[in-house]
Amino acid sequence: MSNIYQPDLMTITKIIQEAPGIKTFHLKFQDENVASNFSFQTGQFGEYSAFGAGESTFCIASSPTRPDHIECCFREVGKVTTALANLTEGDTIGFRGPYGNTFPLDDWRGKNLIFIGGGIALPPLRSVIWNCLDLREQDGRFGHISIVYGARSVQDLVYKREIEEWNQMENVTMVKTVDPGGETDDWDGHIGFVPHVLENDFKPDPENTVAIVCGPPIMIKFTFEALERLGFKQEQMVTTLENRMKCGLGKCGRCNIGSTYVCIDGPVFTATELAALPQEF
Amino acid sequence: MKTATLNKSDLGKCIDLLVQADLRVIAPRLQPRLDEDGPDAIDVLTFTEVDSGEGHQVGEGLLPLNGVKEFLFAKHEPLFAYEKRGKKIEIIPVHHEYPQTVIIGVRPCDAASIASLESVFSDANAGFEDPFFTERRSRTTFITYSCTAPDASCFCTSVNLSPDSAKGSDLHLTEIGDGRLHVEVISKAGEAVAKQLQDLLEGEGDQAAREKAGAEVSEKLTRIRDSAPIMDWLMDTANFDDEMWQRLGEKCIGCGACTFACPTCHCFDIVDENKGSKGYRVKFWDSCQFDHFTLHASGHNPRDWQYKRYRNRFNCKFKIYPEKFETPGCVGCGRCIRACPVNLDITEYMAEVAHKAANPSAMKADQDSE
Amino acid sequence: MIEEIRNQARQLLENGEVDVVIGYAEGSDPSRTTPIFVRKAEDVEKLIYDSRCINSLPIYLNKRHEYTRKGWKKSAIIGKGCDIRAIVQLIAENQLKRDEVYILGVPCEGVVSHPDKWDGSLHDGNRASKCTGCDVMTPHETDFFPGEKPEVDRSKPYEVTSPKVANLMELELDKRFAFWRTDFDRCFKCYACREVCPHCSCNVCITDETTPSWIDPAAHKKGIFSWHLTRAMHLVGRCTGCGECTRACPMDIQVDLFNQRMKEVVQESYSYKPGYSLEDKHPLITYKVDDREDFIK
Amino acid sequence: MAKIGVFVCQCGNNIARTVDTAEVAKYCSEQDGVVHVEDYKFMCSAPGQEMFKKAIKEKGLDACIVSACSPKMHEATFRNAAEAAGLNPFKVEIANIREQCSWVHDDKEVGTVKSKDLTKMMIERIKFNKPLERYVMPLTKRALIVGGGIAGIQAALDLAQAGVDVHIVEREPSLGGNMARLSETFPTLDCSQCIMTPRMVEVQNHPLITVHAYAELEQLSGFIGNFRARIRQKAKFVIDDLCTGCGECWEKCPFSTESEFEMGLVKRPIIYIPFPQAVPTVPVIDKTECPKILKDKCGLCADVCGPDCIDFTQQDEIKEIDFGAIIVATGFQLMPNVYREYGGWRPPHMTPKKLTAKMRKALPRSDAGRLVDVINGLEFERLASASGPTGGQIRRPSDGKIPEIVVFIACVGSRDCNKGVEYCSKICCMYTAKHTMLYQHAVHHGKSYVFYMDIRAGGKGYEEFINRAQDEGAQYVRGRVSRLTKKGDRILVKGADTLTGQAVDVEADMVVLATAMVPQGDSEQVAQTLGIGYDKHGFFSEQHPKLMPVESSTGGIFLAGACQSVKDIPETVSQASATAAKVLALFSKDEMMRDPEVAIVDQEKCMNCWDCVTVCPYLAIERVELKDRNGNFRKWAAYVNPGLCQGCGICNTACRSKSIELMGYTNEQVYAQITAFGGDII
Amino acid sequence: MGKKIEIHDFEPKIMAFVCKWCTYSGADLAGTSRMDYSPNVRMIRLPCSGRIDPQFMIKAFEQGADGVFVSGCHPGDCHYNEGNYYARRRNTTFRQLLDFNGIDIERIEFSWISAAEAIKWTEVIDAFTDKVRELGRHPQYNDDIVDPYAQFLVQKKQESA
Repeated sequence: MSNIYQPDLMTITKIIQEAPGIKTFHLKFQDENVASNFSFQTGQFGEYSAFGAGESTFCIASSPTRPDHIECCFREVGKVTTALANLTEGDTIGFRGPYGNTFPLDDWRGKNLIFIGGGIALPPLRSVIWNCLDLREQDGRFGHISIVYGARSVQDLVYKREIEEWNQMENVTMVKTVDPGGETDDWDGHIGFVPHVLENDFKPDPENTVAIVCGPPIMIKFTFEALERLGFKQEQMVTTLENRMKCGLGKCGRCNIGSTYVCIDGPVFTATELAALPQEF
Repeated sequence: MKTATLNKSDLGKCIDLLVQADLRVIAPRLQPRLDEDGPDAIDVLTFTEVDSGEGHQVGEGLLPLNGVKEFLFAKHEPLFAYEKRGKKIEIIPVHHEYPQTVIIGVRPCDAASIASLESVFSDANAGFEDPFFTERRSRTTFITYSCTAPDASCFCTSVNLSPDSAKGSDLHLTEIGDGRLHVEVISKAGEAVAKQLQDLLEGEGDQAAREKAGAEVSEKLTRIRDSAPIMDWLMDTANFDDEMWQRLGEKCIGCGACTFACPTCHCFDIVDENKGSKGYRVKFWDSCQFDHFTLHASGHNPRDWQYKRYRNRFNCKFKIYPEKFETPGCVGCGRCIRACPVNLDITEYMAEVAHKAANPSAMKADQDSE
Repeated sequence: MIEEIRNQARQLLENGEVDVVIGYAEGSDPSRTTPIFVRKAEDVEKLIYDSRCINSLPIYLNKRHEYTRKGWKKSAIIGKGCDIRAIVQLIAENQLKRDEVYILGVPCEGVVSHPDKWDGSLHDGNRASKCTGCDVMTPHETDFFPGEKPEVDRSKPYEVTSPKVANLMELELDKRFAFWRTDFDRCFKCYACREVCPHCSCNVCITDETTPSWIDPAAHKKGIFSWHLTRAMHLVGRCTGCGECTRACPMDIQVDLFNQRMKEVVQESYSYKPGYSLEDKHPLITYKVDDREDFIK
Repeated sequence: MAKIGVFVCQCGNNIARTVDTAEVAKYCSEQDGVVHVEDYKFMCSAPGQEMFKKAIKEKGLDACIVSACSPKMHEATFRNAAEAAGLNPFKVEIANIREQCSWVHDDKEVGTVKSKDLTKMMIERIKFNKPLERYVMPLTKRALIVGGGIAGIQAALDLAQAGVDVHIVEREPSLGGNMARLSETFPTLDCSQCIMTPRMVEVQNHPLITVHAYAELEQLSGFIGNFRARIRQKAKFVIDDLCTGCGECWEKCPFSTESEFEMGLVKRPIIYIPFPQAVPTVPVIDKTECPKILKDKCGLCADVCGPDCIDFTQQDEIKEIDFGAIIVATGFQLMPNVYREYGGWRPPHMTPKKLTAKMRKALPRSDAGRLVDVINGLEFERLASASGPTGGQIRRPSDGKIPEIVVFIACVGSRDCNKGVEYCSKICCMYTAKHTMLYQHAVHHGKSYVFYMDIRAGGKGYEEFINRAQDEGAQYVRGRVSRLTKKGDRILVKGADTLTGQAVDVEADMVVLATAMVPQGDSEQVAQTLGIGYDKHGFFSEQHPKLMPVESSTGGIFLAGACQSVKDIPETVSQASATAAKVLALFSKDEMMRDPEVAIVDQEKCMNCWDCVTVCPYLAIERVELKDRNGNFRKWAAYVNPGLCQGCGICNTACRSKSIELMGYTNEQVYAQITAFGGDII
Repeated sequence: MGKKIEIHDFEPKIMAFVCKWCTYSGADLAGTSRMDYSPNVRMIRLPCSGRIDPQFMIKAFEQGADGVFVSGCHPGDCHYNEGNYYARRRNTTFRQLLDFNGIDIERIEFSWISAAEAIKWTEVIDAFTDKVRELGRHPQYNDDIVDPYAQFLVQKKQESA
């Protein structure tokens, strides 16, 4: 009998301090069998355990096109994340997953993509960004790729090196912004909230474009509104939700929005799907 | 379907036989009481593991306080143990050796609830099977017993069940007068149990008497609602923000008694219980009525008001279950009504919704005029 | 009596003196009543009061119900004596300000111990044990009281302990333990006892604490024991004896016996009764140099 | 996971004898989070500490356990070493395997197992140790002295001579206190005024000392190093700066009332200085008696005043001054009630007008039944004082007759919890002996009797002094006096001699009661104003009876003199100097370092029941309003002032919502220790 | 010195919560004076007996302690003036609560031990250990708790046997 609640063990191979209180883990399965049978798609999430503290839900922040390890990125807020943050390289954590649905990459063929993220919500986007960049490299299946990313202040920006990398890339437009008051003297990006910068400074063309939004609920709401004003249609807007979860298996009953379980039916939703749901997220 | 009759007075012997057959038997029983407890004292009827038929309350009283839920979906379930050794961790699986169990004296509503739980925990739900539930389920036989006297809080007929329903049952007993019971074998497991009891079973049952008895009890139910329009009304997202949710739900104090007493509520939480460098992960009941249930780490809470939590519970019973699992989420046992300290009554919600569903324009006008 | 209360409530609402009147209304079946928030003067007719009104309404005054209380600057509340004790205790603990609440006191003859025991009248067979020897049937702290308030001598310790406490104390230790073990076996930690308690007002309950997890949240024996011990310990010298915890328990565990016992202990040891003075400090945060220490080596 | 280093010390053979340290080290190395283990002969030695530092640096340890002797011995040593190696000192814990294992258990196996457990418990605990930073607090280098008696004067001079800015608040119009009342002092019989007044003048003239005479401390806020005092300068109706102290006014004043300084033995004018040598020599007008102020009649003093410094419109003035430390020297009074018990009629030296109407009524008003010639020690001092009302002649108050027979009764009100206080007032034996001598010197033919319980004369030259008194004619009778009654113009003293077992009746011309020393009547109120502890008698409590006898329970407030307990002058002076030394030590740094092991509040969790505020012995917890981003009130919450917190953790336990954590002893740390205990010991 | 360690069938686990000013120092003095006492006790050092939360005691019992020992400065000697008075009240009520629950309060000992009372410390600890040893394993808190880890241990033991 297999126990769906029992995690597989993974070793932390590398830890990167992204920002104060935010860390990235590189993880590898300890069991070869598990490693060889494991696969995931972008957008999916997992349950990470710090033994002795419990489990916490984060998306898989790495791209399935780079399968040698998986990454997760989290902020130290609760008991589990604090316990995770106290781990060092070489330590063991538990992993269950992958769970949930994926970004509909096939639907995006031939389209321009805009990734819009705020704060700690870049990790889920990072997975799909690299996935799309890698796929575009392979067969040019996507058009132009833009990334709009904002955080409260410069030091809260995560993946600073990759932001620079994307900034340097040709045919990638990187728009970075910080909230007013969060800038430093040498800040070369925008200043303002993400929806505002998007609408007033970046002004993307909705034509043949898909916008992928990730962030806190309030940001998603305002960004969708901004996009609609720019002429985006609901089916052109995709987001991923991060409701509180315990099991990730559609059983523990806390991530539901109406009869939609974010852990099974999500976490990726189009704006159309969201609009059909009760407004309780 | 095989039928037979059984003397009601032989129920104790039935239990004895089952115990002798090395089965774990769970039957309703009164909890022991101290003498002269004063006027507060009340009889406490619960399903308990018994080792003989003595003092059983099968067919007596109405509903035991606990449903049969806790015998399948344990209120506390260790998932596995672990031990930390430096950087390494060893996971020690839990051994599942659940005894073959018979639960006797289950009321039809409780029996029906098992199907609802099964739909959540079986692999039919997104392909994930809760091994603890399904293992227990496969080793448990339910002997149900038709209700003879519903109380004021019962409303099973409102959710398409009846006091004599055999849904979810393996072996079904109905009183047909003269101290006789009509016995129906519903499933294979029931047949196996019936075999153990065959010395006590006699001839054929009396189908007509059984139906008559059932119908008589149904008529005694006072809370009769039509649940059919409820789901349709709930499906309309606009109604999600209807004024009734707050009006009816504001007195809710979020105690969670309804969810814990409910035979179909299945929410749980998982934590690690740690002792130094080892411990175990445990799954235990939780409730959607608690404020931190949906609280995000960021401090955002999608269900910040208590009435929203109760709205979720109502939706869960009448929309999510039917829509997602195609089973009713409510079996009309009335435990939540009895348990509620502030008399929040799910049937009032049902009535309100049914009324709104029946008179959409009238309600609209009402609101406009306000 | 209720007419006078209704009139006063109507006046308060009409004058805009209070935003809401918290009271009792008929419940969904004849033996039950339910809390009601009356916001409009015309709705005061819904208010009732009789021996079925068991609920302790002050729990709605607790800060925990901040969302329900949103927009209530001042509320009027119908209070029987024991509830007013709870209100007083809330004020003493700074969970409520005296001027935020208008107390409509009711003369109380006792309440029924359980709705199921209601047979149309109150008598010795169904009166809650907390009402025996109650000294606040004429409430002590009110803004409005129908009729004249008779003088009541409240200096003596009140005797409202359930006979069951004495029964239990007479048992041998292991029998007493066995009694609780059977009761606690039923507990599934729904925390209804916590949520109905007018005095549980922490933003984060100690049992929801994870750093550290004081009480194992799972409903196993240790977790259940620890929870009930902690709950009782937190209420030492604060519990005003409304008995709601027992009534709310869906498993009919008599958790308030703990509180009643502790009330006895506090009264014996420190001659303290909670809920009578707005300035009270409960006995665990005060001390006397010559407190009893007969158990200390 | 944490990188923990464990250092097991053998302590020569002290630990190694009954603890297998190698085994302990091996066990620790297997523990979760432990990356480095040492087993060494003397961890506290210089090479041991070097090894400790090296390991921290090279292995990048983020926490260290030293399994060695009691933390009382070397916690500071290793914390300092850690700090030197760049590790936060509060990430070092000591597992006590010497005092708790090797020295108390003979069996090596037992000692080893217990050592493992203790170390393991610490390993689990230290995972939750937070790096703590010491608080740096600003420091106001100005001291406030409450009370201008000998204690206050001594402390002020000591501090000022060391260059500290000092303020003295004295509620009477002059410095001097009780000592100024004394005639001569034991055991040398030198004149009190003679040694006192020069010091008072020195205070007055010292540039660093500011005297606030006729002023009271009204409120004190802040904490050690940062107090703010609200001082009420009571209206003197005389302009300080203009007054020359010529004395015209008080000599001309036509009205009079009982003199407080003279214990009511004589009258004083309404505009007055308490005694001729008063410092400052600025008179004050008693506004409760002055007809000009009460009824707008008279005003003679203003007419005669040359510099024109009388101002009847003067108001009380409030001064707010910052201080870094406070010395409380409010002194004592003689027990008022016992005095009445023995038939005396005068209230305590604070004069009847300060009594309530009810008390006034209770006092005998007429001659009937009152014993005018029963006086207390301080009154006797005034009678014996050369500057006193009788010019040093001992005359009894009723008729001015020189008393032929004087009875001195010791222990009046002391050592008897039924009639007074249970403690010994300590100085009475000595001053009674002194009184007999003063009396014998003044009235050579007089006869003095002393009724006493025991003679307590532990001090340099004290026992000799008692002997001398006896030699000089005082008759000591061991026994108590049962009652005093009036007999003609004499007082019949009914007593007993417990040594002979016989009743002793003496007809005395005058009776002097050696009344118990008690704190000032308002000492509890003062203690509450200052936020310091006091005992059931009203004496201020010292921080520790043995080791911190001059510190009050609140940091930065020190106690000098009889306000803390009964004392004679030398003791008072030495304590006063001790407080000065404490203040100087506090002021020796430019800013204050505070131990970070203080309580902090999780203000979001706080449910503001203020239980913590109630229990805090140091008044360190404040109620603060939390605001949202827009500055609107959001909620109340407790805040622990780290300057005041002493780290006892009482609030932590009292907090039901567990929103207070005592740094260094957090719930998680203790919890980890408990769980480690349960987890591995089988 | 030199008390023979007796081997008993059951050795209780005793958790001691002590104040660092008085009792911990008293225990230190017992060490410095080479006094022998029962090795069953494990001390947790806290600033004051007023810091001893009943929660700690509950947790200690939960974690398998057979006895809990609480100690601080004598009344009036508290380093923080009044912490031990609060501790006294808390324990008075907590003991009554446990008693009402049917838990043997003989398993909780409260004692005032000053820094000088090393002899008292050893005597009280020895007496308490003996008493708890007599009482045996704490039945109320340690029976039939589903502990997979314990199950695993038992199984391992059986396998190896």
